[in-house]
Amino acid sequence: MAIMNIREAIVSTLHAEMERDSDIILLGEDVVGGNGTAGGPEAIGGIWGTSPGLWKKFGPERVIDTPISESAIIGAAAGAALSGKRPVAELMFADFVGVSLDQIWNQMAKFRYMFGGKTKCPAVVRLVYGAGMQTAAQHSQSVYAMLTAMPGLKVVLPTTPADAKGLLTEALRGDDPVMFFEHKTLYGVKGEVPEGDHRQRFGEARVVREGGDVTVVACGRMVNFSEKAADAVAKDGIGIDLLDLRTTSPLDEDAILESVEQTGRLVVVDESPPRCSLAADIAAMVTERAFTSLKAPPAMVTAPHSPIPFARNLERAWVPSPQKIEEAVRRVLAFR
Amino acid sequence: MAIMNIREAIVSTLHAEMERDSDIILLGEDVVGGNGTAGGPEAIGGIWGTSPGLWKKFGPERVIDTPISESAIIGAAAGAALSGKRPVAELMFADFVGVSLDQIWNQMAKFRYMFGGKTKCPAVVRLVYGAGMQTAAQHSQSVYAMLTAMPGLKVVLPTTPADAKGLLTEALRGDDPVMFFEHKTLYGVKGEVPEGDHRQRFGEARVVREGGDVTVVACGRMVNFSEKAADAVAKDGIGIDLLDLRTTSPLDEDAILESVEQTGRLVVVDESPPRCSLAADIAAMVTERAFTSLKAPPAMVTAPHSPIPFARNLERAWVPSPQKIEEAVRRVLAFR
Amino acid sequence: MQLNRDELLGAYRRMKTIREFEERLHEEIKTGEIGGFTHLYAGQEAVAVGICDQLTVDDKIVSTHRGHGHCIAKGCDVKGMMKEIYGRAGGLCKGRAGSMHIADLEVGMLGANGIVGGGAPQAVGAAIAARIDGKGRVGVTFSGDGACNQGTTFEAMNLAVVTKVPAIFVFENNHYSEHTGDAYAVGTSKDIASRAEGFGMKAWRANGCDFFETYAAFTELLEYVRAGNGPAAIELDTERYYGHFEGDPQRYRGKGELDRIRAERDCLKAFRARVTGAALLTDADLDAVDAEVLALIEEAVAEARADEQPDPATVADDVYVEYY
Amino acid sequence: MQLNRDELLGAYRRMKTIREFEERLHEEIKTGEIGGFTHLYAGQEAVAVGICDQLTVDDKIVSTHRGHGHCIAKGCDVKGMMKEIYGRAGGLCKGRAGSMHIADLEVGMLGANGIVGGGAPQAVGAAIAARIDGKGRVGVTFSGDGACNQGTTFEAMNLAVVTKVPAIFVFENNHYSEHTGDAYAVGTSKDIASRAEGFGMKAWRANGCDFFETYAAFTELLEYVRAGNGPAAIELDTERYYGHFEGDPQRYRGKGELDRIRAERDCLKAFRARVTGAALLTDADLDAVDAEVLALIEEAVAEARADEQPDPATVADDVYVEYY
Ligand SMILES: Cc1ncc(C[n+]2csc(CCOP(=O)(O)OP(=O)(O)O)c2C)c(N)n1
Ligand SMILES: Cc1ncc(C[n+]2csc(CCOP(=O)(O)OP(=O)(O)O)c2C)c(N)n1
Ligand SMILES: [Mg+2]
Ligand SMILES: [Mg+2]
Repeated sequence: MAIMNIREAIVSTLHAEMERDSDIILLGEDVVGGNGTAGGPEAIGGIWGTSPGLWKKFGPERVIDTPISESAIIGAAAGAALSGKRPVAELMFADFVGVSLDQIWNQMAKFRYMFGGKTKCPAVVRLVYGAGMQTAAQHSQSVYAMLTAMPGLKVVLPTTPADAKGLLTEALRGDDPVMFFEHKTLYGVKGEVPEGDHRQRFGEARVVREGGDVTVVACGRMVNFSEKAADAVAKDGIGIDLLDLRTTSPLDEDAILESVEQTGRLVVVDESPPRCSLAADIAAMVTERAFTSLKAPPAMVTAPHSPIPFARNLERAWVPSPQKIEEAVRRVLAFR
Repeated sequence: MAIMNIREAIVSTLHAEMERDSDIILLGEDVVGGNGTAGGPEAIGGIWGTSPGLWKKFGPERVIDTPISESAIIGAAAGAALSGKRPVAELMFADFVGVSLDQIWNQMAKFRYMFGGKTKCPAVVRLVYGAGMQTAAQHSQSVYAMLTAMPGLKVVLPTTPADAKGLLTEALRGDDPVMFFEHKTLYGVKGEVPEGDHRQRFGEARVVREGGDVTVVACGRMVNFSEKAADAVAKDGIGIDLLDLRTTSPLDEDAILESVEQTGRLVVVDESPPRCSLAADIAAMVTERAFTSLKAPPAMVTAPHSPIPFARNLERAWVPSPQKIEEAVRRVLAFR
Repeated sequence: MQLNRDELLGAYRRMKTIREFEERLHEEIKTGEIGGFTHLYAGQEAVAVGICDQLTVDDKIVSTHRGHGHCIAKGCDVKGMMKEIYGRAGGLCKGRAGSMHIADLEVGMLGANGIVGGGAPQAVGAAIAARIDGKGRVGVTFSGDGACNQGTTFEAMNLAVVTKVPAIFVFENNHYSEHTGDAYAVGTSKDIASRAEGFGMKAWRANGCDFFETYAAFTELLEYVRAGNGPAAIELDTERYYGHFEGDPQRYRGKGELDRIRAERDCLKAFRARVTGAALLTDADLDAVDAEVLALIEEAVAEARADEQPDPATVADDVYVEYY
Repeated sequence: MQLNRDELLGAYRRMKTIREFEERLHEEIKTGEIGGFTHLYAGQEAVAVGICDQLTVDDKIVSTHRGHGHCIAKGCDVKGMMKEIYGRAGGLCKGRAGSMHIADLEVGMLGANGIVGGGAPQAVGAAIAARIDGKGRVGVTFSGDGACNQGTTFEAMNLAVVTKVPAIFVFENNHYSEHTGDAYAVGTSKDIASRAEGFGMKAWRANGCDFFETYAAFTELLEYVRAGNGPAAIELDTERYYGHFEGDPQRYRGKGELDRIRAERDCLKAFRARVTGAALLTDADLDAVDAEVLALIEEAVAEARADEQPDPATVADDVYVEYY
């Protein structure tokens, strides 16, 4: 076990996997950085620092800086994947699915099905997402619900360095298009990472803690916020089953249902506006499948139905907070 | 009252409103048709025939044929709306939000909020959607859930000629961006349309029938399918409260809740895959707000988690059918 | 360019196969048995064949909504295609694709595409892959005069120039995008190819109704690209003989236009005149091919009609390779 | 071009205001009180002012992520901007926008934009509106050398040419998009403007660090567009003095590059030299402006710091005009 943060886990996994498999290629804006400048390639990498050293090691044919052309980036990844490669395409901000959605949704995601199951499209799209850095309405969104809704895509959101490694490795060895979400506030989160080969199967939620009174389901940064809420209610002897989904497509329905069957009470935490959200998705699924186990209506803790504001205090008010999660936990417990 | 079909209701409303308000302009691919050809403008209109005569009446400055550039179409509409016009932009297929999402989601929808409430963006985007004509994976999708999730947009789906007129008029007189969905199989649906000024407020579901035993909530073509299911169960004395949402954003929560409080049983019908869907949205909302009224878990009748296939029988298997709705009604009734 | 007898016969056979496939579909569609949108390629055969005849199976092409011609030229099974268009279980894509999404990766055909402009970046991806593989392979995208206005097409051209990969942009200018003329919708100082030149790409131009001219121009282009000089473009002036899709009343056409283009701009007639004139092939040679092709199409239709429908229970299969 | 004394003083004041606004922000950001991404415009002032000084309030501009200069040049309230960047209640957009989304429709500034290329089609929309209104107004979009590679930018140029509307594409080539050079990322046979020419647009080119050259070129362009000749483009060779955003270590710069561009390509210095050389204004005139500007910025910062934060209870307000 090595101690590293999520950024380091991603970088080292990319290095290891690209070494192992020469079909893996990387493309995106500034994934090299410095091209066409006096400083030269790798003078400075992308703004998230998640690809240093790759160009030097694997060369310009496998590590490709692109113009600001997200549709072309994702489309090129799709075409390369159909041509035997395993591209990793980087969207500097997940919000840029706005300018590239067609290639994700109508192309990558659908090839296998449309073409009669005779092909595969093993592409990984890395998307940097989430609020918390005052990056405002167009650079802070959590678009995982939109992509979870799309058949053909897998949607992955690591919250620990170990999972960052395990899930990215799994993504790179699998044969389906994977949307790999990296929360911009979590890059610095440190933790133990298993050495050597480490794959984390998709569709297996992580049991963050077991408490038995209320089931809290979360992903991304909301896992950490839920832990804070769990700590807060623990003082009153309330025990939380906290599940980190790890992947929202596939979804570990069994783990959620198993816990809810015990607790009878569910809180879903989702860093996004409420409508047609992952929170609603999970609440509805649980209600449909575990209705008789429910002692209280599932509570959804989401952001409001509004874009994300810039001002620090407004942004804080927008993001679901540990306090709001705590309130929801107490609310479902108090329900009779 | 005149009898006309949905297509005619849309065309006549566009004519009437453009006459009434010289700020309304129309842009899209082949909304004129014939430009740059021997046949000349309006030699033939768009493939859905929803804009004939407009160019002739209102001229090329207000009725604008565009190249195949959906981002530019929607973006131009956004810019025109910020400049005092009321643009109507046409997406020939709703699936083309894939190539224009940014202008809808990150631009139009967010201007008012981002700019501190000091502006408005009164644009209408017309989107032709839905399965049923074997138009396959990239031309048949019902993308209303994706857009319903986006704060700042209103989402409208008429199912009758009267509502087509009433809702389109409302859209054109309102000050927010409206996504106006037209189901490709419903253009020929006939009905009575009120003469003169007819506005249908958003957020007011249409009570299609009242039966008292089970609440069925639907939109678009699924309303018609639900009527068939309601007819089928009526033979067994089962009465359906059928609600046609008319708009999914805003959502008429009150009408849904009122009915469920009486029936205790809910079926939501949604022409789209199940994940993060409108079906889940409504099921979760109802569970959260009317938990104690529920006698059975809300049932969601959706398409499977797959793209839309081409073959006629496969497409039929994909689309939620009257039979599946009927089964769901019987299932929630049988639940103890 | 010296094509031998077999090559000439092959080219003619492929062009004729496309033509008859489309002419027959035009009739079949009237029966109401074929659903969805069908965009016929008849009239443009010299482009698909003039280009694909020079590609290997390892070269990739990405096609459009009007893809039958590209499919046949690149080697897709004609009977599998007909079954596909009929929505049958034995279709090349099991009836999931229909006319608009036919693909066969085994012959390097990465897919027709219902999204105009959707394929262009994918061809750049194929070219990125080809360069890594280092065997001189190319990625080709076909785009119409309408598709050349999509942002993706421009982005793809720019990306190809920046990365210097062996991507080829084939612009099939049939002068219409749906019901609108290229004279209206294509903003240009000159033509479509000149926009590729604006990106710093070398571009060729040819008469796309003349197989030999198309072939020769593409030979030069292909040599240039295979030699590692980066991407290139070619614009082909061509014609479509039918409506945008089946059902289009075509009121945008000029008077007598369809008769004129059938009479004056028919790649099959021109091919026949040229090869018989130069005594490379005889009318009898070509007539024999015609007969074979007609028989093949007849069989394809019969087999498609006879084939069973897909099993509705499979409707949600094959969405993923593995979904746990 | 004959600018009178007031016009010259005004232009200088606006350029200087932008410069000092940015220089001061560069310092303020170090305090940690300003969050998010801030992209400074310092170095490019002659572009914003050379262009916006010739526009009326009814002409619309659409800006970029690097928008402060365009805002100030178009007449946005400087104190309101500073408050906005500080995320205060009194900000021009109530603290919702921050640096990246400042807009003020009352002065015809339709918004900075966090999405690179997002604004270009909007300017075409403004131009469509302007043509209908028939008063010779224009819609202007600013795009960087990076933004000129986005599909939306190309689509917008094409749409403008096709519709012949008074849209103006201003390409500010500061030679970097984030950490990548234009020499790498812009595929072109010549320059950015030549791509506009490929679309059939008339294009101008000028030294964007020279106010007078920029002004003069834009005068010609604007006359051409206002006269109803359709869209036009201008490429301006300019420099950014700071990193891509605040915090950028700028290791991609050449040795001494920042010193050199500050020394040799400073629009303010060049302006001063020119107007004092020609005895149009005196150093004292300009020094007085400098002092006023510094005082204004000082006040703006003080007021921004003192202003209250937005009320968190308003977080979901103003999403719609009306939502029933
Ligand atoms: C993104 C997108 N926009 C619009 C359409 C509808 N559409 C299908 S084909 C077509 C015209 C295409 O013209 P062109 O590229 O010239 O090809 P051609 O039909 O002439 O072969 C249009 C507008 C589409 N399928 N995809
Ligand atoms: C669609 C999109 N892609 C990428 C980015 C990230 N990004 C912000 S600014 C920028 C560089 C822009 O370069 P340029 O257009 O030259 O403008 P400059 O920064 O030089 O003013 C990039 C890549 C973005 N904001 N939007
Ligand atoms: Mg065409
Ligand atoms: Mg730049």
